Parts: sequence; C-alpha cells; structure tokens
Amino acid sequence: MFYLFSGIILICSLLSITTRRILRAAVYLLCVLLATAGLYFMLNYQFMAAVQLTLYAGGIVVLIIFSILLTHHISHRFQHPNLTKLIMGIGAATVGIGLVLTTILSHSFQAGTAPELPVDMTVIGNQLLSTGKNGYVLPFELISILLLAAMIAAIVVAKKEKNKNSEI
Amino acid sequence: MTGYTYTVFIILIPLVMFLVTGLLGMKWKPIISGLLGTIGMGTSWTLSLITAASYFFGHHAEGFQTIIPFEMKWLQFTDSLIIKMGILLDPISVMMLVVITTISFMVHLYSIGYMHGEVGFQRFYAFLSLFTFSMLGLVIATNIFQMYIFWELVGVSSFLLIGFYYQKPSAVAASKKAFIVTRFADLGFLIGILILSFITGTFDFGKLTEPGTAIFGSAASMSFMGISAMTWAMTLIFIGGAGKSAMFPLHIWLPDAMEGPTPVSALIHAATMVVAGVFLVARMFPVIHFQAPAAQEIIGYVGGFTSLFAAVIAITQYDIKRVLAFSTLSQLGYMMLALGVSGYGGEEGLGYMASMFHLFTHAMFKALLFLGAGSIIHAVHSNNMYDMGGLRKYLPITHITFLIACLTIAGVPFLSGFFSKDEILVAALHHNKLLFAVEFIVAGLTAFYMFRLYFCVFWGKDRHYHHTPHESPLTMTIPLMFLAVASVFAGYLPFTELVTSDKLGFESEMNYMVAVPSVLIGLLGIGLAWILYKKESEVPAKLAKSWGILYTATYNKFYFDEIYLFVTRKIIFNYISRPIAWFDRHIIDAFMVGIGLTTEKVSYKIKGMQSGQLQHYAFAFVAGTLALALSMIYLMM
Amino acid sequence: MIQGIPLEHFLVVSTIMFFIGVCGFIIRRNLITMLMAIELILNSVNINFVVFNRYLYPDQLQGQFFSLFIVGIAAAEASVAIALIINIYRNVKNIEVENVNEMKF
Amino acid sequence: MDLGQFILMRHELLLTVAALAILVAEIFTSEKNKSKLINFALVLFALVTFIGFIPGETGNLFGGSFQSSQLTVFMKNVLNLAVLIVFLQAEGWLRKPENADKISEYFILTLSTLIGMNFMVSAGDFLIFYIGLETATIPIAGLAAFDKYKSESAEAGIKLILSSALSSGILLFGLSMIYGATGSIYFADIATKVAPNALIALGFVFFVSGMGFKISLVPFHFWTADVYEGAPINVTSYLSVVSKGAAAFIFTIVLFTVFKNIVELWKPMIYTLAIATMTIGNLFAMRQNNIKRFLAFSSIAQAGFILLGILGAGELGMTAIVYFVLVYVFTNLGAFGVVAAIHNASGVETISGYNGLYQTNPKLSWLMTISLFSLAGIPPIAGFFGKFFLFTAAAGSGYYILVLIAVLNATISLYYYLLVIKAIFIEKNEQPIPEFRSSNSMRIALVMCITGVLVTGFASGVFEYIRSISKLFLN
Amino acid sequence: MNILTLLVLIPVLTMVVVLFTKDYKGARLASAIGMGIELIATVYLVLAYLAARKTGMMHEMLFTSDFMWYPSLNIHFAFGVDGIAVAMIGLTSIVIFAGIFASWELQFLTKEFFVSLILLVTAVYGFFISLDLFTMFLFYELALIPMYLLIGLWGTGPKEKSAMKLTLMLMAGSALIMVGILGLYYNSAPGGGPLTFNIIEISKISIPVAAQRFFFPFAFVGFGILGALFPFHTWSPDGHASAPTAVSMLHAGVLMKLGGYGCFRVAMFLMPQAAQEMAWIFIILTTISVVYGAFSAIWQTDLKFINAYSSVSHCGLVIFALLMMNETAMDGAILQMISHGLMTALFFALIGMIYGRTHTRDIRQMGGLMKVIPFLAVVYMIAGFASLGLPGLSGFVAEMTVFVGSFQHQDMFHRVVTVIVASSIVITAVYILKVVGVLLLGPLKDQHHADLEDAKWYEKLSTVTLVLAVAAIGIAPLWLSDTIVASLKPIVARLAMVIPF
Repeated sequence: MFYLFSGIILICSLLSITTRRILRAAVYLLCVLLATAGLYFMLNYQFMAAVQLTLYAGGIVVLIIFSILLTHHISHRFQHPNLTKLIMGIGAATVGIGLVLTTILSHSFQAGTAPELPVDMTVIGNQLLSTGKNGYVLPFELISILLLAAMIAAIVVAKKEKNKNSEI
Repeated sequence: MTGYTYTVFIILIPLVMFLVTGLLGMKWKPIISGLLGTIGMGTSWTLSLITAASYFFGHHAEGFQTIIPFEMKWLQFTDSLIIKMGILLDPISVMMLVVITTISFMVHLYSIGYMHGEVGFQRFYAFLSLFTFSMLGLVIATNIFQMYIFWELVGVSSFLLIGFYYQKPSAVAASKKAFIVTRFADLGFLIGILILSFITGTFDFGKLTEPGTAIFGSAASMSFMGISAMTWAMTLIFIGGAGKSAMFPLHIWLPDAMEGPTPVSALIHAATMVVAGVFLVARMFPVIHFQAPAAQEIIGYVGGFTSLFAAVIAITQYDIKRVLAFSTLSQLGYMMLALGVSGYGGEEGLGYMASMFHLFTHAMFKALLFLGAGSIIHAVHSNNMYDMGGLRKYLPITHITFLIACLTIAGVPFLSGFFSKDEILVAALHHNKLLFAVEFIVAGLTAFYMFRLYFCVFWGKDRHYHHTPHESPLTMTIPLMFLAVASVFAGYLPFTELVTSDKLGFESEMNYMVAVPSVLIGLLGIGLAWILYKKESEVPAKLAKSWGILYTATYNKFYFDEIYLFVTRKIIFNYISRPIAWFDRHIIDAFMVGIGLTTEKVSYKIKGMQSGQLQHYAFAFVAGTLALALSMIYLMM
Repeated sequence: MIQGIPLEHFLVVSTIMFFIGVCGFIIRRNLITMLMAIELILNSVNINFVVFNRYLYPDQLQGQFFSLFIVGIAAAEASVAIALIINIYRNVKNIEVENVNEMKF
Repeated sequence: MDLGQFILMRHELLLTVAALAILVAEIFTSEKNKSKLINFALVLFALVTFIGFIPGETGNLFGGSFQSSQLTVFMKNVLNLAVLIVFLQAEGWLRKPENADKISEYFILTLSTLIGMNFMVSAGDFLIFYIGLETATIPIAGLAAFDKYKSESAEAGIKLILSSALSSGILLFGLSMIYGATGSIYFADIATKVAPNALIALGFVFFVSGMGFKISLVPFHFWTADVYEGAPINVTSYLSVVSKGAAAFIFTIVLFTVFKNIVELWKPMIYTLAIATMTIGNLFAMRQNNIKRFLAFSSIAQAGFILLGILGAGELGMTAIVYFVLVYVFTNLGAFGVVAAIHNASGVETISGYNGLYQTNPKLSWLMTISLFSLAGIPPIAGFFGKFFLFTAAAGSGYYILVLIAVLNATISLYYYLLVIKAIFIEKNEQPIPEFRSSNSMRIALVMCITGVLVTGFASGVFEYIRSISKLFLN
Repeated sequence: MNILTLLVLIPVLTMVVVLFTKDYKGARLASAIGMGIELIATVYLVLAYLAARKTGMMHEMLFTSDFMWYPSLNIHFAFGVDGIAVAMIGLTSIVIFAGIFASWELQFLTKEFFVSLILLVTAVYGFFISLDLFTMFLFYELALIPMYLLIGLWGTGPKEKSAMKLTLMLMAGSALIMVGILGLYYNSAPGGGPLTFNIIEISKISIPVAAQRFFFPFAFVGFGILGALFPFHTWSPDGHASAPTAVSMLHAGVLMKLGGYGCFRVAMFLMPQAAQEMAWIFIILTTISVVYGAFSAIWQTDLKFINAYSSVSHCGLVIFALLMMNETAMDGAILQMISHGLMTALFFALIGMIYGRTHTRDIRQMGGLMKVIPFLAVVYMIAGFASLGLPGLSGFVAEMTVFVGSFQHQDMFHRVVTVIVASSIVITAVYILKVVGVLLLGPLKDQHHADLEDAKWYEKLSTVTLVLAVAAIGIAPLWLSDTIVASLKPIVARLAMVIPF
C-alpha cells in the first residue's frame, strides 16, 4: 500500500511538472495530494488526512484550476522548457536529492521514549484550544489574522478599479 | 666679558639694513637706500677695523686666543649636538671680518655710482646687505652648523644677486646654475657635518680644532667602503668648500655668475664668497691635517689642477669679466693648494699662513680688478674685450688702478701679490714638487692672460664707441683708489705673526730660490702679452688657429658646461625625472585607479546574474543553499 | 514502524518530491505551474513533519499541527499568488514567467 | 493563565485592535471621506506606538510559545517607530486619487504584517515563528502589487510571493529536519538538544537560506532589487527597513539562543555569507540608476554588515545588531523619505534625475546627504556608530580580516553614495526638479529620521540601554 | 571651561553662525571672525601650555578632561594635549585663518563652502586633542568627508574624479586604521581587566608581540596613506590639483599631518616592538617617497602638481624621520610637519591667487610674473626658499633636525638612507628654482598678464600670516623644538625600551 501511494506520489509529481498541458498538471497535482492523504491515513492521522483532502485537494487545487480556466484555453500546450533552466533545475534537484538523502540515511534517528499520545479528535480539539505548552490557540489566532490579511491582499490585487474597465 | 661684545653690531647692522631696505625700501627714493646701506656698512667696517686692531695688536703673549664674545643656543638636537649662534674671534675670522667689511664697504660705495638709475636699486642694496650679513655670519661662526646656516644664506644671496637682472634669461639661468651647483656641493658639506657630528658628537669648532683632542677617539675604527670615516667626512666637507670656491669640477657656475652686476662680481665672486671654501678648509685645518691626511692630499691636488685648468681657459676668453672669473678660479686654486700642502704649527704651517695671506691680498686686488672692469664696462657698455681698446686716455684713474692690480696679480715684486704667492710656492716646494711645478707655470700664465687683458683694453686701437667713454664718478673711483693702495701695501702686513695654523707667530725669510724664478716667469708672461697684444696684430689669431682643437676646447671651457647640461637636462630631466613622473601617473596611479575601474568592470560583468528571471533567482537560491550545505556538512564536519 | 515500513522510506519519498518541486519551480514556464511546484514542496514538508511525529515523537502532536498550519498557510499563499497571477494576466495578457522580467540588472 | 498577562502581548493586541478599528472605520466611512481614514490611521497608530513605549512586564506565555522580554519589546518598539515613519511618509502618496479606494487596505495589510513581525520576534517556537514570518510576508506581496496597473508593480508582487513561497518551502524543509533531529518545535527544547550532526547542519542551512531570503543575503537576495524597484516607494521602504529589520532581529535571536550550541558550525557559514553579501550588494549597487534599485542593493550590502554583528555571537553582537537596525531605520527611512517626497512631487526616481537637486531643494538635498553618509558610516552620524559597533563585535570574535573586508566594502559603498551626492550637488542640470514643498506629515517623518540619525550616535544611552537588555535576554 | 573643549566649540559655533548669515559677505566675515577667535584661543593655549610646563606639570598630557561616553565599551571623550598636539593645533589655527582669507572672494555657495571648511577643521582639532582611539578615529573620518564636496563643488579641472579618488583612497586607509584600533582595543588588557581605547592607558601596558606584528602594519599603513606614503600617495597630486585654494591649503597643510601624527601616536607609540621590527620596510618606502616625489616634481608643469609631489617628498620625510625613533629625528619629524604645513599652505594659497589672475596653472604659459605681481612673486619665492630648506625659514630647521637625528642612528643602514634622503635637498632646489625661474623671472611671457593686479589686502593678510609663521620657526626654533622634545621623551623612551632586533 505504502509503495503504491509512494509510486503515485512520485510519478504524478514528476508528471505534473513535465506535462505540457496545464490542466493535466493540475490533475496530477491532485493525484499527488490525494496519495499523500492516503499516506496520512496509513499513519493513522485521520484528521490530518481529512484536512489534506478538504483544504489541499479540495481548496487549493480547485483554486488553481479556476485560475487556469481564467487564464488559459484548455487545449493550451506549453513550449518545451528552456534548456538552460532545464539543466539548472535537474542539476539542482539531483544534487539536492543526493545530498539530502545521504545525510538523512546516514543519520540514526532516535525515537522518543515518551508514551504515545492517542490521536483522536478530542485530543486534537483540546490541544488546538489549549494555551499551555503544546497548545495551539495562539497559532490558531495568528493564522486567522493571516488569512484575513491574505484575503484583503487578494482582494486589493484582484478587485477591479472602478473607473477602469479591465477584461475580466 | 672680553670687551668684544660690540662685534655683534658688525653683523647686526647689515641685517638691520637688509630688513629695513627690504621691507620699506620701495617707499623711499632709491638713493636713500644706497646711502643708508653705505653708512651702515661703513660703521661695520669701522667696527671691524677696531676689532682687528685690538685683537691683533692687543696682548697675546701665548699666541692668539680664541675669543667668543657672544653665544646663544639656537637649536638643540641632542645633549651635545647643539646649534649655537655666536661670534668666534680668532686670527682668521678677524682677518675675514676686515676683508669682508672692507670690500663690502667699497662695493656699497662704488655701487651708488655704478647702479645709479637702475630699476631695483633698493633691492640691490637690500641684497648686498643680506649677503654681507650672511658672509659675516659665516666667518664668525662658532660651530660648523652655524657656518652651514650662513653658508646657505650666502648661497641664496649670491643667487639673488646673480639673478638681479631677473628679466634677462641668461641671468636667471646663471643664478639657477650657481645655486644648484653650490647646493649640490653643500649636500656634501651637510653629509660631512653629519658624519663629523656622528663621530665627535659636537659641532663646536672649539672642540673640533683643539689640538690633541680626544673626541676622535673612535673615529679610526670606523670606515665605509674601505675609506675611513674621517676621510669621508673631510672630503665631503671639502666638496662643500669646493662648491663655493668653485674648485674643479664644480667651477662651472662661477664664469656664468658674471651675469650679475659687476660690483656683485667684485664682492661675491672675487673677494668674499668664493673664498668661503678656502676659509672652511682653513677653519677645519687641524681636523683635516691630523685626522684625514688623505683628504688634505685631495685638497692640494684639486687646488693645483684647478689653478692650472682655469689659467689655461682664461687665456682664450674675451669677455673681460670671464677672464677675471677664471683668474679668480686659478687664484682660489692657489689658496686651496697652499692649504693642501701645509703642515701644522710654526714653519711647517707656512702653507696655511700663505693661503690666508693670499686670500687677503687676492681679495684686495681682485676686487680692484673687478671694480675696475666695472668702471670700464660702465664706460663702454660692453663686456667684450674686442669692443675695447685705447681706453687709457679716457679712463685714467681706472687705468692706473687696473694696472696696479694686474701687476699685483702677476707677482711683480714689492706688490702684495708677490709676497703671498711667493709664500705659497715655497710651501709647495717643500711638500710637493709636482704641485710646485704646476703653480710655477700658472704664475707665468697668470701674468700672461692678465696683461693680455690689460693691453687689449687700455692699449691698442680705439673702437667706435657709441659715445665717448668717460671716467666714472667719484663714488666709483674712490674705492678703486683705496683698493689700489691696499693692493700695493697689503703685502707688508706681518701675516706670519698674525695668522698662522697654531695661532702662534713665526719668523719667515724670503726664499730667493723661489722668488727669483717666479718673478722671472711672471715677467716672461707680461712680456709675451706685450708682444702679442700691445699692438693689434694677426699673431694671436694665427696662434689660436695653430692650436686648433685644443684652442677651441679651451675656448669652450673644455665643454664642461655642455657636460653638465647633458647630465641635468638629459639624464636627470629626461632619463630620471620624466620616467619617474610617467611611472607615477601610468603605473602607480593607474594601478590605484585600476582597482576602482576593475571593481566597476566586475560590476558590469556580473550584471547578468540579476537577469530579471525569477527562475534564475530560484536556481541561485537553491544552488546557494546546497552549496552551503555541502560545504558545511562535508568541509566543516 | 507502521506496516513494517521504515521511516527512511517516507523520507526518501518526501525528499524526492521536494526536489521535484524545486526542479519544477525552476523549469516551468508558467506561473501557475510554478505555484503547483510550490505545493509539491510544501506537501513534501508536510509528509516530513507528520512522519517524524508519527515515527519518532508520537508523545506530542507538534509535527501534525505544524503540517496543519502549513496547509492553512499554503492556502492563503496560493490565494494571494493566484490573485497576483490574474493581475499579471490582466497587465501582460499571459502568465509566462519569462515575460515577467521587466526589471533586471 | 490570567488575563492580566495579556499585557505581555500588548503590542500584538494593540496592533490587532488598531487593524480591526481601521477595518470598521472603513466600513462606516462614506466614499467621499475615505481620505479622512488616513488621519485616523495615523493618529491611531501614533497612539499605538506611544503606548508601546510604556514599560510593562515581561515573561512567557502559552507555554513558551510567546516570549516577551525587554529586548523583544524594544525591538517591537523599533519596528513600530519605523512603521510610524513609513505611514507618515506614505500619507502624501495615499492621498493621490488612484489610491483613494485602497487606503484602509494599505493600513490593514501593513499592520497585519507588522503583527506577524511582532509575533515572529516574540516567537518561542518554530510554529509561531513560521506563521509570523508568513504573516509578515504574504500581505506584503499584495502591497507590492499595490499600483496594480503598473506592470512593474504587478511583477514585483508575483516575484515576491513566488520566491517567498519557495524560500519558506525550503525553510520549512529545514525546520522539518530539525524537528526530526530534536523532536521539538520549541526553542527552549531545541536549544538543549541541538548537536553538531549532519542532519541538524542540513536543516540549519535550509533554515538560514530561508531567513537569508528575508534579510536578503547573497545568494538569496535576487528578488530584492526587482521587488524594491517595482513596488511603490513606501512599500519598498517598509520592506527594506521594517521587514528586513524584523527578520534580522529574529534571525539573531534564533542563532544566539536556539543554535548557540553549534556556534562553531555556523560561524564560517555566516562569514562566507557576510563577505558575499557585502561584496555583491556593493558591486551591483555601483552602477544603478534607479534610486530604488540602488537603495535595494545598498540595503543588501547593509545586511552583510549585520552578519558581522552575528559573528560577534554574544551580548555585544546582539547589541550591535539591534542598535544598527535602529540606526538603519532612521537612516534608510530618511533616504527613502526623500526619494518618496521627490517621487510624489515630480515622479523622478532615477539618480540622474536628481542632478542639480541642490539648486532647488537644498533641505532635501542635505537630508539625503546625511542619510547616505549615515549609510556609508561616516561620523558623527549614527551610521558610523552602528557600523563601528558591528565591527567591534566581529573583531571581538577575532574576525579582523573580515572587518577589513567589511570596511573596504564600506569604502566601495561610499563610492556609490557619493555618486548620488555628486548628482545632487555637483552635476549641472538645466532643468532640475522644481522646488516643491512636501506635506506636513512627510516633514514630520523626515525630521524624526534626521533627529534620529543625528542624535542616536551621540546619545550613548541608547546603546547602553540595548546592551543592558541584551544582557538580560541572553543570560 | 576647558580650553580644549573651547577649541572644538568655537568652530562649531562659527558654523552655526555662518549658517544663519545672509550673503557671501556675511558668511566670510563670520568665518574670519570665528577663525580669528580660534587663533587667539590657540595662542592662549600655547601660552598656557608653556606656562604649565614651566610650573613643573610633568604629566604627559595637560588640560586633560575625560567624559565617559559609552561605558560598556569603555569609550570616553578623553581630551588632552602634549607639546606635539599643541604644535599641531597651532599649525591648524594658522592655516585655517590664512585659508579663510585666501578664499575671500569665493562667491559660489559661499555659506556651504565655509561650513564645510570649518567642519573639516573642527574634525582636525578634535583629532589632535583626542586621547581616545575611538574619538580620534571618529574625527579622522569626519575630517575626510567634507573634502569630497569641497573638491567636487568648488574645485577645478577633473574635480569629481579627483575628489572621488581622494576620498576613496583615504577611506580605504581608514579601513586599515579601523582594524588597527580594534586590534589595539581587544589587546589592551592582556592581563585581564577592562578593555580600553585610551591611548595613555594602552601605552602603559605592552600589547602582546604577536598582536603587534599583526596590527602594526594596518595602523601604520592606514595613517600612512593620508601621510602620502609611497606607493599610496597618488590621491595627492590629483586631489590637490583639483581642490580649491583653501582646501588644498588645509589638506596639504593640515590634513596630511593627521597621517603622520597618527603613525606615531597610534601605530608606533602603542606598538613599539612591531614598530622596531618593521621600521626598515617603511624606511625604504619613505626613502623612495622622498626621492621619488622630488624627482617627479621636476617634470611637472602644473603648479599644483609640482607642489603636490613636493608634498609627497616632504611628507615622506616626516614618516622617515618618525621611523628613526630617536628624539632628535622625531622632533625633526614634527617640525617638518609644521613647517611643511605652513609652507605648503602658503604655496597653495599663492598658486590659487596666481591662478585667479592668470587662469592657468601651467608654468609653460606663464613667465616673468615678478614684474607684474611683485608681492605675490616675492612671497612665492620665500615659500620656495622655505621649501628648499633655506636657513631662517622653517624648512631648514626641520630638515636639519631630521638629518642630524637620523644620522645619529647606530645602524649603518639608517645612516646610508639618511644620506640618500638628504640628497633630496638638491633635487628640491632643482624644481623650486625651475619653477621660480620660469614662472617669476625672465621676461613676461604672456602679454595678457601685463596688467595683472597685485595682492589685495586679504591676500596679503593670508600670505603674510603664513610667512611670519614660517619665518618665526625658522629664526627662533628653539622653544618649539624644546617643547616638542619634552613631549617626545615618553614616546621615545617607550620605543627605546624595546631592544632592536
């Protein structure tokens, strides 16, 4: 199962950055995100998986697809990538993968000794609203500010000028 | 303390005159400056004579004492190296006081007439005062550094006076040349002083020249490039003296210096400044004699060679002042030679005495010659011998006095030159036969060229003068007459008792073995000149032609000026200074600027990095991160 | 641990995914696809956090929460980015990244 | 946890309230009176800034997620002050008709990023740190694209958001490594567990490059110039001063507290980055003609100097950095203020456009000159002190050669600052920028800047105060 | 109030007053009055100093005052002067006083000009009275910066380029100094205890030799750049040539002295071992400087270039003498600084005045000026004589002290280089006389110059002030020399403690 998901993740992510049709790329991305959610399920982090499904796969990908639709014809095909950039990208990725993997694989991870915390919704809910250590109410509040600000930012950028007629 | 304190005024008066005329002179009528200067100088002269009289004829049972009536600290270098400003009276300095003030006074007086109506009359007197001040300061110096200070001042006043006609390019060139050549020599002097002070730790003449002093204790062991330190020091100091006294090969400035007004030539370039070198050697004589015999040898030979060399050139010159200038050179050579062959103490110190004696007499008659020449030039407005002739009719006083001077320098018996030159020849005979021979010949040559001059100018045909030459005014002729008298009688001063190397008098006999031949050769020279130049004839020209190249070379002063020009213009200017200037602009500066330009160039070269392409940035970002990680993980750990 | 699959395998997957994302960011010509590449990157980071949490430090939920917030922020980021992309599209009529280089050097 | 402790979060709370107040005010103002919002916001924020200076308690909240100390309070005050100056300078620009419908957005976005920065500075764990960071970045992208019909502005926005996304991706990857290696996201926990091993080093490098993006260190700096150039001037000055200053603060804090155990590991790295940053920044700044771009590269070079303080790795280093940033706030805002004033009045934003400025606007010219000299580190202007202390800090760790390189770089920087001064004073110009009078708030802002620049150096109390609170903070 | 504080305050107040003047006349009047008061204050300082020494105050520094500035870094405002500093302050006051009058006719942005000029001078005063390396460095850099505007705005010729070159090279020098003083600071307490920037305190301990070896070259070369040390002198010809009159005067006359002063007060005094060890390198460089500068000057045709190269030569002599490290030579070095300061200021003043009349500085285009502008010509000649070391003027005193002092060195190497250096007096004579000959003497070359006006009253005031100073030192050097030597004793003693390698 893991290898299946992993396979999907890797292949689809590769495809999503190589395909010449933009909508397909979005779909491949969706597959990656879904497979990732699958991994979370396997790891027993259902809440995380659910968020992944709804927010990521549901929200972001939909957003992306909308924007694609706004800006492209569906049949639009890309030109091949610029060769210099291709070499740059692949080079960086290869070196990066090599470097990070050697480092990770040569590291002996020490598992924590403390008892495992059961992962259920109450725990998650409590922690999300707790103010002590390992409580996440502060980030929660903060992210709400962020989301508000992001929303305003997006509106500022996207909203039409009153006296100007733009195409969209 | 010793009753000589008033000597301060001898030197201060000219200084005050200089400042007063220099700063305020322009606001006065010119003549006031002249009169003021002359009166001031007269006072100084009187004071000098009083000093001399009381010094020489006061009581001096055990020889003459060195008296320092005044001394103050001027600049302190170390505990023992102190420059003091003071007045030192001993036989030679007192003698020099007399010489300088006498000639200077005469020249002041003479110039009132000679310089009458010149632009810059006041300036002239200011400079004369400055010169006199400096020269006096030089001779009464109590230490070698004070001497050096005034030495330099003398140089600069000479520069100013030679360049008096500053709008004349030749005068400017001559003054520059004089200054730079002597400056070069002064460098030697300075280094000599440095070495001397390093060895002895003192500048004081008193300590340096004290017989049997112990301050040279460590000197013997010191040497540089195989030559002992003291020889270096003394030779270098001598170079300084040679520069001022225009010894070969530093003589080249003196003939050119004749560009200055004639009274200046009389004062500076005949009687006083040029003997400063001789004076310097005399002042340092004990040191040179005992500590650096090799240097003394050099002095002797240089003196001898210069006298011969200059005499030969003098024969061919036709500029009246130049002939006199080369004559001066020749006579200075005599004096140097005399010092070079002198011993120390009593009879042995004959050369020393003779040198001083000759200095004294030479000052009188050479000043006379120059002033006479000035009178002639004043009359005919030319320096060229061939523009003159038959002047005896027009200028009787000048003629007589000039004749006396010529006879004196030629060594005709019973005139002062005879005595002093004779002593030199005797001294030379005792110590160095070769030098004696040289001087003997020079004595003949001297008589010849002087009378060549004399006959050319005062005899021969009349020339076409622009206006009839007339005798100079009284202010000019009085000095001539005074100096003529001095030239005649100066020889009778008892120099052997007064000015000697060890300050103790000695008895000296006339040496007829020397005197008679020297008189004869002098007469021979006069006779030859009589034959050749009394009447205008073709003979001299033919003779000149027959000597060919040698004549031309001599006439051109053996091309020394050209050599110097080559060295300065070509080598120093073109091959040293110009490349250095080029190097500075194009290598060093270019390098410094280059750093800046390279930076800027690099800045343009790398502008492509900021391509505006987001993905290039991203790549740089990732690559940078990875490179950092790689280096951190694999190089640091 | 889970189903006998070692931690390293997860990490290998996430690492490769991460760099595929990086590669995609560099090579894609289109702003939206670049944004997708970013999502890949963030996704791989999420996997890392979650996996570390699960395998090594299951006593707390720090990793999981971190991922959770990353997802939230990714959404915010994406929305702003897309707004900007649309803005670009309005200005230059396409969203090729190579055209976005008016300012350089 | 009792509510009284919220006083610890006074800055953040006040800012949030302010932002919300502006939002509410926006809703209740009519279309015509929108520009009154500017006055409201200015007064409000001035008030907030002022309140921020009232000393209060310090301590930790949320189990260490939120740390407040005198040092962080001071940092926040510095940031507030900077933003106040930015706001004052922005007033004239906001009053322009094309911005009439975006006034409140400007304030809200700026304030929310400021909130992010404040949280970032106070962060006690990487989560708050990260969210703060993003809060401080994402809205700026919107601000950068504020002049959205200018393609440069749009370009600036997209470049900022995409590179920042990439950088935060990389940063997060690094954080995940660190989390994997230490098992915690809390600073305090990590600090005890950090050890010099490869994984942590890797995570650390990724973290540094993410932060390097914010502080615009070479080679993570490329976005800077383009974004600075494209964004509206007031946003640029905000980015270059407040955003960078906050990032420098937190970067220093994290390095000095969380990663202090591997100090020997990161010193060489910072060393390299410092040299690269100073040099590249200077080399690029040398030949710029656009003044914003010019200041962008100059601020990159300045960031390189900040790294010297980090190498001081201790109380002195911390002090020097905070002090430097404080000075930098006045200095750079002074320069940007002049640029903004000129731009508002004449639209000129090239250096050659400044030719002959002195003939017409001597006061602005002097302001610019003093600011630039301060940037170059010329005494007795505050910039000199700022740099000197940074160098002293670095020299204290024995990095004399680096100091030499840095001072030589300062010399290069003097070169290009002088180019601007040359344009202003020396270059001839037939038609210089005509004489103008800038708005009152701009004047106030500039006076604040110039006072700060001239006084900070002489008033050693500032430095000594920072030093004392740094001491408290680090021990 | 402490007289030293007053010295800094007067120019500051003057600047303020100048800022509030209405037109150029007011500005120059205010400056002149301010600098006049400053000159009086300086005279008072000199007298007070001499009086204090006479009453037997034996402290190294007098009139000291000390305010804590940055306690945590132990940075103080520490002021105090010894004989050397007093002498340098005297020099500064005279030159700026003359400088103000030399720029009397300047009418382009006069206010700004005088403010910048006085700012520069303020910094110079600050530098000379500082006892704390930090404030010293602060004033040092402050002194460099007004230069850019002064040259760039009011200069002539390729002014921007020259100004840039000058500023950057000098700032690069200050980069080296910065490293040097930071090194000193961190090594100022080898035995533990608080670090300090205070010169006097550092001079009481000995910096570890390894540190000295590392930091000495930095500090020395850094200051040396301003002292026109070969091969870092190239800013000087361009800078001086382009600068306006008063700036050239001040820069060559005073600012270059900061270099020499720093060389010994900071580099040598505080790091004696390294100074002893490395002296030979710099002795060779300065020997080159002296001879090379003089030779370069011969070939120049621009009056300012001639003088600039001459400055290279003369300032080379300063550092040369400092490195000889004995009382006499160092005394000579200080005297040379003052002497060179005065006469080079005089030169630049005159060049400016001549340029203002003939509108050229090329000696090939001028000639025979003695006839038309006798006052200026005579003063030029006096300056020339001072420069070539004529007794009775300051140059002689300084050079002789240097030569005698250097030659007293026990080492043969030192004596040989002294001889080489001494030869520069001849080369100097060559170029000075060349200029005098071409420029002043001879027939009038350009008929347009026939009706030039001679010096105006302010020009006379400016030049006469300097001439008097030059002559005063030249005629009665003893009190100055003695004052300097007395202050040099502790420095030389410290240098001599070290056994030469």
